[in-house]
Amino acid sequence: MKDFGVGIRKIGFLVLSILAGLFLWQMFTTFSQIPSFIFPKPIEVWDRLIIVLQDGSLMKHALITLQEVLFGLMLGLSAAIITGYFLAKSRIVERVLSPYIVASQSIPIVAIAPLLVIWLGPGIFSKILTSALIVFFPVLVNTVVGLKSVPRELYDLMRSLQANTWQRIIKLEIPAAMPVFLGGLRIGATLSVIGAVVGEFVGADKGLGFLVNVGRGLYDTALVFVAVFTIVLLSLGLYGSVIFIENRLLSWQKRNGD
Amino acid sequence: MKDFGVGIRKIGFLVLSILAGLFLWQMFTTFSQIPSFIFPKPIEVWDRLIIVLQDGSLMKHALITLQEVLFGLMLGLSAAIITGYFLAKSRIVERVLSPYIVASQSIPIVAIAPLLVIWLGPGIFSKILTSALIVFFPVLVNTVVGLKSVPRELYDLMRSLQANTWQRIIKLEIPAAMPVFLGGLRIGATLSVIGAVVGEFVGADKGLGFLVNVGRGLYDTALVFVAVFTIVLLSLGLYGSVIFIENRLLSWQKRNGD
Amino acid sequence: SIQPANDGPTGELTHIRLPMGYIPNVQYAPFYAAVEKGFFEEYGIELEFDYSYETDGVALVGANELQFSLVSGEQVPIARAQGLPIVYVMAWYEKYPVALVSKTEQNVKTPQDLAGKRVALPGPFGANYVGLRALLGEVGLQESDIIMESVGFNQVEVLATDTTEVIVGYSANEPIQLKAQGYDLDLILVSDYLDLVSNGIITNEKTLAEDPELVERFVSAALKGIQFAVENPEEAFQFCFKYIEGLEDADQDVQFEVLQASMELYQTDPYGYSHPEAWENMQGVLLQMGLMKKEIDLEEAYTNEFSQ
Amino acid sequence: MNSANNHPLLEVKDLGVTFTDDKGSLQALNQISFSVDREQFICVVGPSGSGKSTLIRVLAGLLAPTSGEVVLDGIPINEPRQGVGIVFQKANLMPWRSVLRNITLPLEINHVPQNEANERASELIELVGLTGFEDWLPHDLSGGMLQRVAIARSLIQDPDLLLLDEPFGALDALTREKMGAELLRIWRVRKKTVIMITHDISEAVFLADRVLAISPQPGNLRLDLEINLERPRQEDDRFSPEFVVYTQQLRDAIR
Amino acid sequence: MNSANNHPLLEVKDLGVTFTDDKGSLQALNQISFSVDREQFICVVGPSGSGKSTLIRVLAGLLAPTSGEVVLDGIPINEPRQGVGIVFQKANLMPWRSVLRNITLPLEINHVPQNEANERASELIELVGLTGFEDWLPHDLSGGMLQRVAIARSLIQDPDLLLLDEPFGALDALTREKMGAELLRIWRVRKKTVIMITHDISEAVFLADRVLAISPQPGNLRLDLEINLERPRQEDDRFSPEFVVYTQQLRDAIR
Ligand SMILES: Nc1ncnc2c1ncn2[C@@H]1O[C@H](COP(=O)(O)OP(=O)(O)OP(=O)(O)O)[C@@H](O)[C@H]1O
Ligand SMILES: Nc1ncnc2c1ncn2[C@@H]1O[C@H](COP(=O)(O)OP(=O)(O)OP(=O)(O)O)[C@@H](O)[C@H]1O
Ligand SMILES: [Mg+2]
Ligand SMILES: [Mg+2]
Repeated sequence: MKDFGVGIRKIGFLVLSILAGLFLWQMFTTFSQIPSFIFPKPIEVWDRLIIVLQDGSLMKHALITLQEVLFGLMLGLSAAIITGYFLAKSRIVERVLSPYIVASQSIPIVAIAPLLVIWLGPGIFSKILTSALIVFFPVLVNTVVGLKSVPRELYDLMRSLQANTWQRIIKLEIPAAMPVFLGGLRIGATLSVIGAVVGEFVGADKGLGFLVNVGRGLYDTALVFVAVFTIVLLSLGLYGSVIFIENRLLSWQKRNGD
Repeated sequence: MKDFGVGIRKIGFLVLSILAGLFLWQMFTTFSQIPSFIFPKPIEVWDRLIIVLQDGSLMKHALITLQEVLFGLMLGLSAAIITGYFLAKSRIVERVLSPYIVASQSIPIVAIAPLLVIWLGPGIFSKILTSALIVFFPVLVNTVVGLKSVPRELYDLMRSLQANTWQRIIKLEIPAAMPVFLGGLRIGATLSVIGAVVGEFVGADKGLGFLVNVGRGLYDTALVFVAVFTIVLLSLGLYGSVIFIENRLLSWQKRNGD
Repeated sequence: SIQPANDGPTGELTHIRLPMGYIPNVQYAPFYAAVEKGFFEEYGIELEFDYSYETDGVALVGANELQFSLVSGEQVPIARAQGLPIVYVMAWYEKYPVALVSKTEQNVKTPQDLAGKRVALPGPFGANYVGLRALLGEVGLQESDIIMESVGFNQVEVLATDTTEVIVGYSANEPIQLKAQGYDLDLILVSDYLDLVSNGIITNEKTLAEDPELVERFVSAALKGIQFAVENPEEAFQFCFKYIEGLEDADQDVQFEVLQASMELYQTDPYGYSHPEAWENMQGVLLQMGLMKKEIDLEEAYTNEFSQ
Repeated sequence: MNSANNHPLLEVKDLGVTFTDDKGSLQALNQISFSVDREQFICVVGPSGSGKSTLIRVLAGLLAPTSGEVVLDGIPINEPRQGVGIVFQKANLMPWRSVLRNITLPLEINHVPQNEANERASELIELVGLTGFEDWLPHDLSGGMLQRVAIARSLIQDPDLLLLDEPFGALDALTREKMGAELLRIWRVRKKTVIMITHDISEAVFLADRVLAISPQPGNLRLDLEINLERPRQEDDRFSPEFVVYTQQLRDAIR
Repeated sequence: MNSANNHPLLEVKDLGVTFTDDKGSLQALNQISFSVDREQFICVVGPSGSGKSTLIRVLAGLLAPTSGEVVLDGIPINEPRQGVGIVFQKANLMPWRSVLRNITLPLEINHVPQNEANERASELIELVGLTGFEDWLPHDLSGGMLQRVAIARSLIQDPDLLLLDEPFGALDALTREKMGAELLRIWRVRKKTVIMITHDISEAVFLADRVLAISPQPGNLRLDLEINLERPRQEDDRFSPEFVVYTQQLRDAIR
């Protein structure tokens, strides 16, 4: 009962929060001088949404992007966790790899777009890669920070119990690093969407990023908004999933924080 | 003497790491089938670098971007720290604001580019904003996670000493949240550069992002590489500054971790 | 009609920010020349170039945030169909600039040869796509008869590395870059098969109604620049150096060729004039492609009032 | 707190604390009532988990009681008060501060100039036997040293009321005796009121004017025992018959 | 470790430990030598900061000595060994694990099926008096309860050698006596070897076959005192003259 009540309240806040946003938006479009092909009214976007929902095109593009995002997230996550582990453990690995990792973060995707297209083709892979690339860094950094925050005494405990590496990872490092790691995942999950969308901007003929491009090309700003909202929804969904995981895994910490 | 030795070794690693990179690059361009207007050789990039260094244009653009990045970083940081503080303290604020914050992260910049131009003009402000926007989220999340990791017992201590809010922040929360916060800053500093550059891609007539565009427009791939390397260097510089700060502020933790 | 002030600028100069739709490029030589030769100043205009995205220009002019923009022809009907009150007031290009480019060994000489080929373009939007579809439609092919690949603005690279077989690009740009790299190419020009409205200057209805004199001054200055460039290509090219970063260090022959190739597309007789049938064709193509849902009144979309 | 009047310094009336969470609730303290006069030295004993730390947290104003009331100097406590020094059961040091800076923290918060703070700290550092360790970080100290830092920190503001939660828990017998004697000296000279939790009944009897014995779950006040041994007390008093009787009484109370 | 032979179980030879960092170096232990026979109960006393915890860490194989050697069962120790149970000075619990899961951790690591593990744990939970708290998280426990969880954890693998670093530090007198008695019983019945640090000299004398006294900085072995009191010992033995003499000797040694 109690949990249920909390759930209702959470959803209440979300609805409130969305209604407030809609209200501000309506006010803004009503009173500002901005024409609706630059900033459409809620109702126009709603109408456009119904159309793309009915003809199934929104679903189609959203699923493509979702697919890119999920693969990108998985790829970026795995790479970040593995690299992060070795970075946290070895100074030498950290020193040699760091510059390249930072570099990989700051290379603008458009600058290497030709290479991506040549190597990965015009399909889904380049988008997965851009998504993975942007996920990688925050997760990596928080993996490292999280691992460094594991109390030394607990390492002693695990050593004294003759835990093997694997057990040390599973039973100590993962749970202890989890709060900070999940912070990284929150960031990464949100960024993964923008990564895939940016990949789609560079060149694609499907996906929500493409839909934004189409809308822009046709001066169909309502469509742009529909696509953007779907992108935001995707982000919120992923973010919500991470929060859900946090609530599950970090209940021991919650009690402390509240 | 000891510190000096460590410094030398660190630089040694960096140089080694860069040389290894250069070697791989040379090998790659020599043995792959990719024409050099797509992927130039190190020496071509070097020649191009000398030219833009001598005519001062690289410096000019780099300074513009640096300026955008610094302002963006400051703006994003301040916003993130302040918002993060309130999010960590108040459940209600967290629930109402979270969806908007996640949304703000996932809205593709190109989708709102015309609005940015209308509101901020075509100048430096829109780039500062894109930079700040991308810095905001990771710093925010790590601020919140960091603040939540402050031990409850130390809050009790500060309360019992009748510390006021400001003292609690300065003397407890800031130092205790620092390790995780600085992790966020590492991510944010790196992303700030890409944020400014992306802003420049969308529309600018100066800055390193613009220089990349110019290089691509002229199929002057060596120039693209020069610009990209400068971008990377900027990122590395910022990242290095954060590491420097970390080494200063977290020496108490280092001893623990090593 | 309005004459240039004889003794130079008298009053205040009108400041105009002109979105160019692309980064600084030699194809804009006429505009650079017009500024450098003082044509805009003669007409009381202080011109600032703005290299933001193309669609930004259309939207900003539509919103009356700006008065003028340089745009690609198909944008005008598309935007008007969405209710943007823009008007095309000056044709810069006569010929639609899009071409299909392939290496000679592919043996793509006519549009019919495209069937079954892999054709790369930035994506199913913009001038390249319109050009491709117009060409296919003209010779009775469907989009499904080719393998369309969306590669972003990387056509040169994918053709050079044989990642694709045919690319769609601007005749004054990609093919020239590729030739410069030593590739032998076949070109199919869209404009050889069909007249389509091409690049030009737009303004909005409000400006046209309230300040037609400004439009006339602006168009006159621009046209003077075009004319100057056509008559003095070398000199116009020289003006580019001031505006285009890195031009000194680029391959100048290639760049000059780019300029010459664009000039072949210019509307010269009369300057600034756009052909009504090109508008009809464009509207037909766009309707057929579904890029416009309803027909618009073309009379409102453009005017030849300012052509000379 | 310096107002000299004759009502007791601290009055605890029907104090009850219940912790509630999803698993149910636990009554940690039940109907505790006692009062403490100015300049008294009170020890609290009781088995582990009987609610001693909880009591200290309430007296410190860190935890609101579920029922009942605590009045300090005539004013009900609902937040931490000036003039109260606390030693927590865990040392509660800030890992990023050196021994010295941990000890001067309370002065820093009260804007005492650093020179003065350092001076006052160095006396206390000598008192707790940490001279030479001023610049060490908590990580590098032994368990007992950490506790001694915490004790020094609680004394630096010269508080009138000291709340000590097993301050000598991690100290060896000798240091413990020495610190106990020091505490007595400070208490006597500076006229402080002390409430100290200890798990050492003999220590409680040796130090206190009164010993409160708490029984576990829910924590009830089982015995409020006046210790009528003359002061200053000597080590040998531990073997006196009264001492043994007191000890035995307390043992029985918390059994 | 079950090989019955007559060399001592544990031999500590010229053990020295020095901590070095940028601020200089600190010699925590100096030339410590002693040996422990099978099934002996050894207590270690010494002032705070004398290096007792450091010694335990070396014996546990967690810290490499700077000089000298420690031989356990004929093999030099350089890493933690099977059959050794440790209680650290800090409870060292995992905050995300319940009392029960903290106690069963060692079994989990040794792949003991969960049923069996829970069974063995519930006996120990009763032993340490935490029945009913199985599902609680460390955050919600009192200081003494945490320590009792740590004690239960160290016993669950039925180790031959127990290394205890002030296991009863946070326990009240009664629980302390009860736990001490339990420990003695376990030691006797299960034939364990115990090395236990305590700051309570009387406790050391009461429990141990031998008490080692360490003096501080650098930690030297001052006294290696055999306690010849008959077993089983009674509470009253504490007041016997031998007891008082032993106590006095140890006091003097670490003064
Ligand atoms: N990691 C370390 N780095 C530097 N010095 C240390 C470290 N660990 C312990 N020391 C020092 O070694 C000495 C002995 O410490 P140890 O923890 O062994 O003392 P102890 O006898 O257990 O004291 P206590 O009874 O207070 O727990 C102390 O002076 C301590 O400061
Ligand atoms: N935050 C909390 N939430 C729930 N229960 C708590 C909390 N804090 C303490 N308790 C419970 O209250 C009871 C009393 O705890 P307290 O810490 O006051 O005991 P104590 O007398 O100080 O014991 P010890 O001598 O072991 O330190 C214990 O059963 C404990 O589990
Ligand atoms: Mg307690
Ligand atoms: Mg110790």
